[in-house]
Amino acid sequence: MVKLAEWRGKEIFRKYGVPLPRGQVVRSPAEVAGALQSAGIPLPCVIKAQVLAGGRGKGGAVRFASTVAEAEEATRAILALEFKGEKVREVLIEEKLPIARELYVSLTLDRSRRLPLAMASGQGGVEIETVDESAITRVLIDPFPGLVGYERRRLVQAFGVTGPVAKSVDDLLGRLWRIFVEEDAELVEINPLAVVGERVVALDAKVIIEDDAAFRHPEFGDVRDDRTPLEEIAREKEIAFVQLDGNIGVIANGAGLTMATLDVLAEFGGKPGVFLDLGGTDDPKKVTEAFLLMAQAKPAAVFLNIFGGVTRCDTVATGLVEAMRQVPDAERFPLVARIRGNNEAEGVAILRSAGITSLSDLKESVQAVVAAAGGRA
Amino acid sequence: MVKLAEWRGKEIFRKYGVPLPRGQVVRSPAEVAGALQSAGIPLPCVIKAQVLAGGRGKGGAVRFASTVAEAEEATRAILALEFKGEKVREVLIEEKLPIARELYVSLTLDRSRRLPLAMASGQGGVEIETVDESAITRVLIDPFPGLVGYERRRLVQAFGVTGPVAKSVDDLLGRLWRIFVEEDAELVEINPLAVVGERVVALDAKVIIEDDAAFRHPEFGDVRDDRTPLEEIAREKEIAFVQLDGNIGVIANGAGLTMATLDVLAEFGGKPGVFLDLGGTDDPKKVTEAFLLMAQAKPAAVFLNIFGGVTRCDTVATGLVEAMRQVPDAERFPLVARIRGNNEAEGVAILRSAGITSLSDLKESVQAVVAAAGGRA
Amino acid sequence: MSVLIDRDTRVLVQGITGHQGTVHARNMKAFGAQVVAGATPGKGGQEVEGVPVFDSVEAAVRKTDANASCIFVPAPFAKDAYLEAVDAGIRLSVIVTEHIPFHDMLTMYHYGRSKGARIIGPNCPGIAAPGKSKVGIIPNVVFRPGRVGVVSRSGTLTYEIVNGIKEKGLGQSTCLGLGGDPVVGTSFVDALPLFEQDPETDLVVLVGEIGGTAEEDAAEYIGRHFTKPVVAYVAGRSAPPGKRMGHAGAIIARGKGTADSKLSALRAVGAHVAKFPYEIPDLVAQFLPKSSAP
Amino acid sequence: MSVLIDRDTRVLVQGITGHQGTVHARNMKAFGAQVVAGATPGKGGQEVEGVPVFDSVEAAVRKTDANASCIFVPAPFAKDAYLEAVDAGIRLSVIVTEHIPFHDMLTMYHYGRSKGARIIGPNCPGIAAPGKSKVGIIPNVVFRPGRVGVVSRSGTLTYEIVNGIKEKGLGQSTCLGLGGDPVVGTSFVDALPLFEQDPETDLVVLVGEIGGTAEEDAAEYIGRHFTKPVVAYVAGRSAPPGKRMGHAGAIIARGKGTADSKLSALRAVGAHVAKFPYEIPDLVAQFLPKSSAP
Repeated sequence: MVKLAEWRGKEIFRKYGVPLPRGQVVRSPAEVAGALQSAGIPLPCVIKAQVLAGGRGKGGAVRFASTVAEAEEATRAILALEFKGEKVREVLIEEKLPIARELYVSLTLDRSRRLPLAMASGQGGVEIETVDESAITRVLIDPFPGLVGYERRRLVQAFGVTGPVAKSVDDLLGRLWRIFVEEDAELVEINPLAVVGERVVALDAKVIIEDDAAFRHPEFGDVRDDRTPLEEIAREKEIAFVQLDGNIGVIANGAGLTMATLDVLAEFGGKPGVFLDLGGTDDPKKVTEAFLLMAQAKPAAVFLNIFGGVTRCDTVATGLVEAMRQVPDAERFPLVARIRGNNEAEGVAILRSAGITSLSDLKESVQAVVAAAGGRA
Repeated sequence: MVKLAEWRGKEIFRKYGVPLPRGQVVRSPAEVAGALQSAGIPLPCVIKAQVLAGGRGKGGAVRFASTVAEAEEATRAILALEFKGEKVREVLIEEKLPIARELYVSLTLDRSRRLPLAMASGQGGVEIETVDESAITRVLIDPFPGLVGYERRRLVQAFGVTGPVAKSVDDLLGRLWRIFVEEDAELVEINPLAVVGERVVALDAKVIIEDDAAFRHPEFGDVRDDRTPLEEIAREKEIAFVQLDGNIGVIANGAGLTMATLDVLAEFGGKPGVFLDLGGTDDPKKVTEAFLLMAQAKPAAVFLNIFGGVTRCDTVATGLVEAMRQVPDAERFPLVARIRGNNEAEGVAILRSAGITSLSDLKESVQAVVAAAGGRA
Repeated sequence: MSVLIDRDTRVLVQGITGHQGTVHARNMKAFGAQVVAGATPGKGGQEVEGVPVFDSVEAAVRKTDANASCIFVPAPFAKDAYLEAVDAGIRLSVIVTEHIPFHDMLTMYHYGRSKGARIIGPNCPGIAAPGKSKVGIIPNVVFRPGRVGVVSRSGTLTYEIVNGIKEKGLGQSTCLGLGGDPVVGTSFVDALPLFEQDPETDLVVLVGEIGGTAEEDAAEYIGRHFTKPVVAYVAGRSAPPGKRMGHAGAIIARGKGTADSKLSALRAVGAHVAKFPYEIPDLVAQFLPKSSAP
Repeated sequence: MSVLIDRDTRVLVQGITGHQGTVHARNMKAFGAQVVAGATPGKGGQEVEGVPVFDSVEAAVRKTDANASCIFVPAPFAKDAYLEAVDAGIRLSVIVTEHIPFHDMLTMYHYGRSKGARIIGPNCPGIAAPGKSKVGIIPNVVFRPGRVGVVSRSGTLTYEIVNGIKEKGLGQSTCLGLGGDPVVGTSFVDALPLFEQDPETDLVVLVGEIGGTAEEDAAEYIGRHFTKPVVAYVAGRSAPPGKRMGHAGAIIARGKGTADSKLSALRAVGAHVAKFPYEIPDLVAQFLPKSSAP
């Protein structure tokens, strides 16, 4: 997922003509006065931390200011925040608009129906998960011909607006649809969408670009998202790598097998700390690379669970042994392996000759790694 | 049809990133030197009359110039031309490129299949109608999902190009497809499409925007097209009006009936001068307006053929009598009417009381109007 | 059985609150059609000509079981109206509206087709089956029940021809006006099989015009598959190339679409070609199988 | 009859000249599949693993009557490869390629469906019917002909499970790997009716994972229509919300897609739920109807 911060989402909105409050991003209090002037932002204004986590309003990450000095002070305070573990690097300053009503609208994917899904609710400004189902209108959209007029009318009706406001919503929906398709979004959400006079304005912007479509959108290449530094490195190396709360690293091949391994581990009292899916790789270099990455996460112990179907057990074993040779002392971890399938005997022999524990029963192996991690904790 | 002159077609091409020679439009020789400089057009250059008719090369409407003075002289000469009845108002000056090959490509509609049709040929630079069928590749395109990669490959293969030139063609095709769809074109044609070094460049541009989609493209509202001044007025009044070579004006209701009336007229020795289809109108004012327009075409005689189905004969008759009252003496013409169907008796009575000949047999009426026109010729 | 519609057809009028929609809803009812609903966004709850109006096609279909629609919605909104009808389950739509961009029509046609829906039109007079039903705007007075099928690209010219058949003492099974646009939902080759299969049709009058190759395609179909006599007429013999003659589709473009090409193709497969429209009733009388009821 | 493929299936490998394409063309042949053609633009005329390569799918189909394709083309070009296959008349495609943008997949799915074509995948191991044919990459060695159907969203986990069934002395009818993406061409509810109708399948192993509602949808279908015993497993019980667990589709989003929800839905309709993957072979042995051949 390429989750865009509000200001970047709004840059896209601007490109597609979605109505926005006047605003500008700043990265230090010194930029505030200039930003207010150059973007023509009247006072009072709103100052918002540009973080990916929700709940900014209640969390003190959104402030209001009536003077330039107040705006500078609010910016300074927000830039000093660490909001839900995320450092605030940018602040968005925007005009404070007279809001008549707050609405909700989003476009996302309905996986079961394999269709884009539009959701609209007259109850905006709160998390949509907390809104009663009866207050949400859902419209499934056929990719061909796209979001058509009568479907937009149904969404407009969900808001209970008429006249020029209805026209403004109808126009907005067409623009959101284009964003969803042309920017390869998996989510385009405006919450709240504010009724201001005779039109609607996007007060917030939540846009997630699909990871797999990132190759079509090099302009988002620098988006850091909410990945950890190691996850970021893994992403560049195209390794499926997720950091979790526990202390045991799990390496397996295939997403399903890796998840299943985590489940077994958890069941026997282990605490998974890293999910690392080797995928279908057969390349010892790739295996080595994955292990070195795992070492950097400093797990208390690592469990390797390989089923050699397409993959060959011996090449995985070779890569593993090479990796263990390269791992710095400080990052060493106890390792339990279970490799089965293709060239299993050769693989097991390679591991054993390098002094690596190799068991064939999953339950036994898991118990061994839990013990190893506990012994070190 | 909104037929765009080459330079306007190329403005669209530029907007969509289709590679073009450097060039600029001028409307007087005095602008030439400035245009060469501001558009960075090197010498020698090409000077082309901006007219809608084809065959400019052979017709002296395209010239070459090696100096600024020659370019000015060529511009002066071309602006003085009347090319196939069309006054030259604009001249396009372009760089002269080193052309390796000339290709042909177009997008249009296949009416029978109800699908967009791409045509490509390695034999560009001549009228496509003169190219042997075996040298033309045709690809029908499904509007959903649009012109896809393997179809573009088939078109590229038609040109027999490879490597970077093939890539350049592939890229171009995607852009032409977007133009065809987004600009509501009924024709997008490049002839010749020139191979210049490792890329292709559109030397000419023929773009026709569909009339019925003009409401989505106000930017082409000022395009005069190749309509006569009266046809232009008719278009504004939304009357189907076509000027022909003969001297008898035909007014009927419905395109099919009007055409059929023309056919009968021609068969009995008449020469149709105006095709005027009243359409389904019931409004005497509209009828009056149509007749006044007809009068301006100064026909030798006019034949009115109405079948009142949805339309009422009496309202048409009323409109006609009012029109005849308003027509200036200088524009008066002998009139033969045949009105049948809905309220026929009332209509005929109105006409007769105004002294207008009204017959019910088509053949007889046609013979009467041919005689009337001949008597005056 | 007539072609496409019959006594059970339940007609929804899209755009019923406009002038044209209202007038023709009334005419359809007068012809005997079951006009069960109208639809105009924002006008739900009204009644027009005794017909209930709904805000959406979905509501109209849900409440009235409408199974065919007649569209009078202005061109810029016609695409949307049609897609709404298809999504609501309507599988037959007559689109009277003129000037729909053909790019819109491509979307409408292919989307509808993927759902098994059929369009008659656009820019067409629609369908009339005398004594049974009518979806469209063909004048009621020209008809008389009988055994002659009529399929045409024209409007008024068709009315006159149908009227001529009536004046000859004959009648029509179904009259189908396909519309004058370059892209139509149902062309001659789509319509002819319906007449071939219709036991109430003994002869078909085909009225073509210049532009495109619909008549040539029809001729090919007739030569291969059509067993009933065909009387054909093509308007536009005297039309010059490159000019649109009233209909968006009536244009000879780049040498294609001439009347001569169409007429010779039709003659070659045994169609009885009328030189003038007023000859059609005589040809019909001459070639209508003698077993046909009057 | 196995599910979707049989001895007569004529396989085209799209992207056969790449490493993966070549390796798996060989493996499919070794499994007994009729691999009749390969396609790679610009590589027509070559041979790979004794299989003729064509420049276009159209040429491959014309020359070899291929009727199924296996796609190894890289993600940015996979959409095009699939559309080419559909337009050439292929009605079954296994898409192995990972990382296809779901917007592309929406186009592929709906376009294919409008032409009556089916996708297995993307990001999937494909289909194997031991003793008959294979389209995809599931390792040959894990199989043994038998009467257990397997349908799964996973790859390697499925191989291990299938292998476990073999080690238990049982065999498989058809194994169907649906793929780990959020949008798949064939989901559990699409696949289950095929197993229900397959006379060679006596029990189905369903292997799900977190993300989406495919397992819940499957449970609803099973409760209403499925008559054979089901052994089910769902991976990802311990996965945290909001994280993609290796598969693009394996994510708990906004409270939806948890393993608990899936497991309880499956349990409620009588599926025999395995807590760990290694329990599956035992459950299969326990619930496989006794009449089943070994």
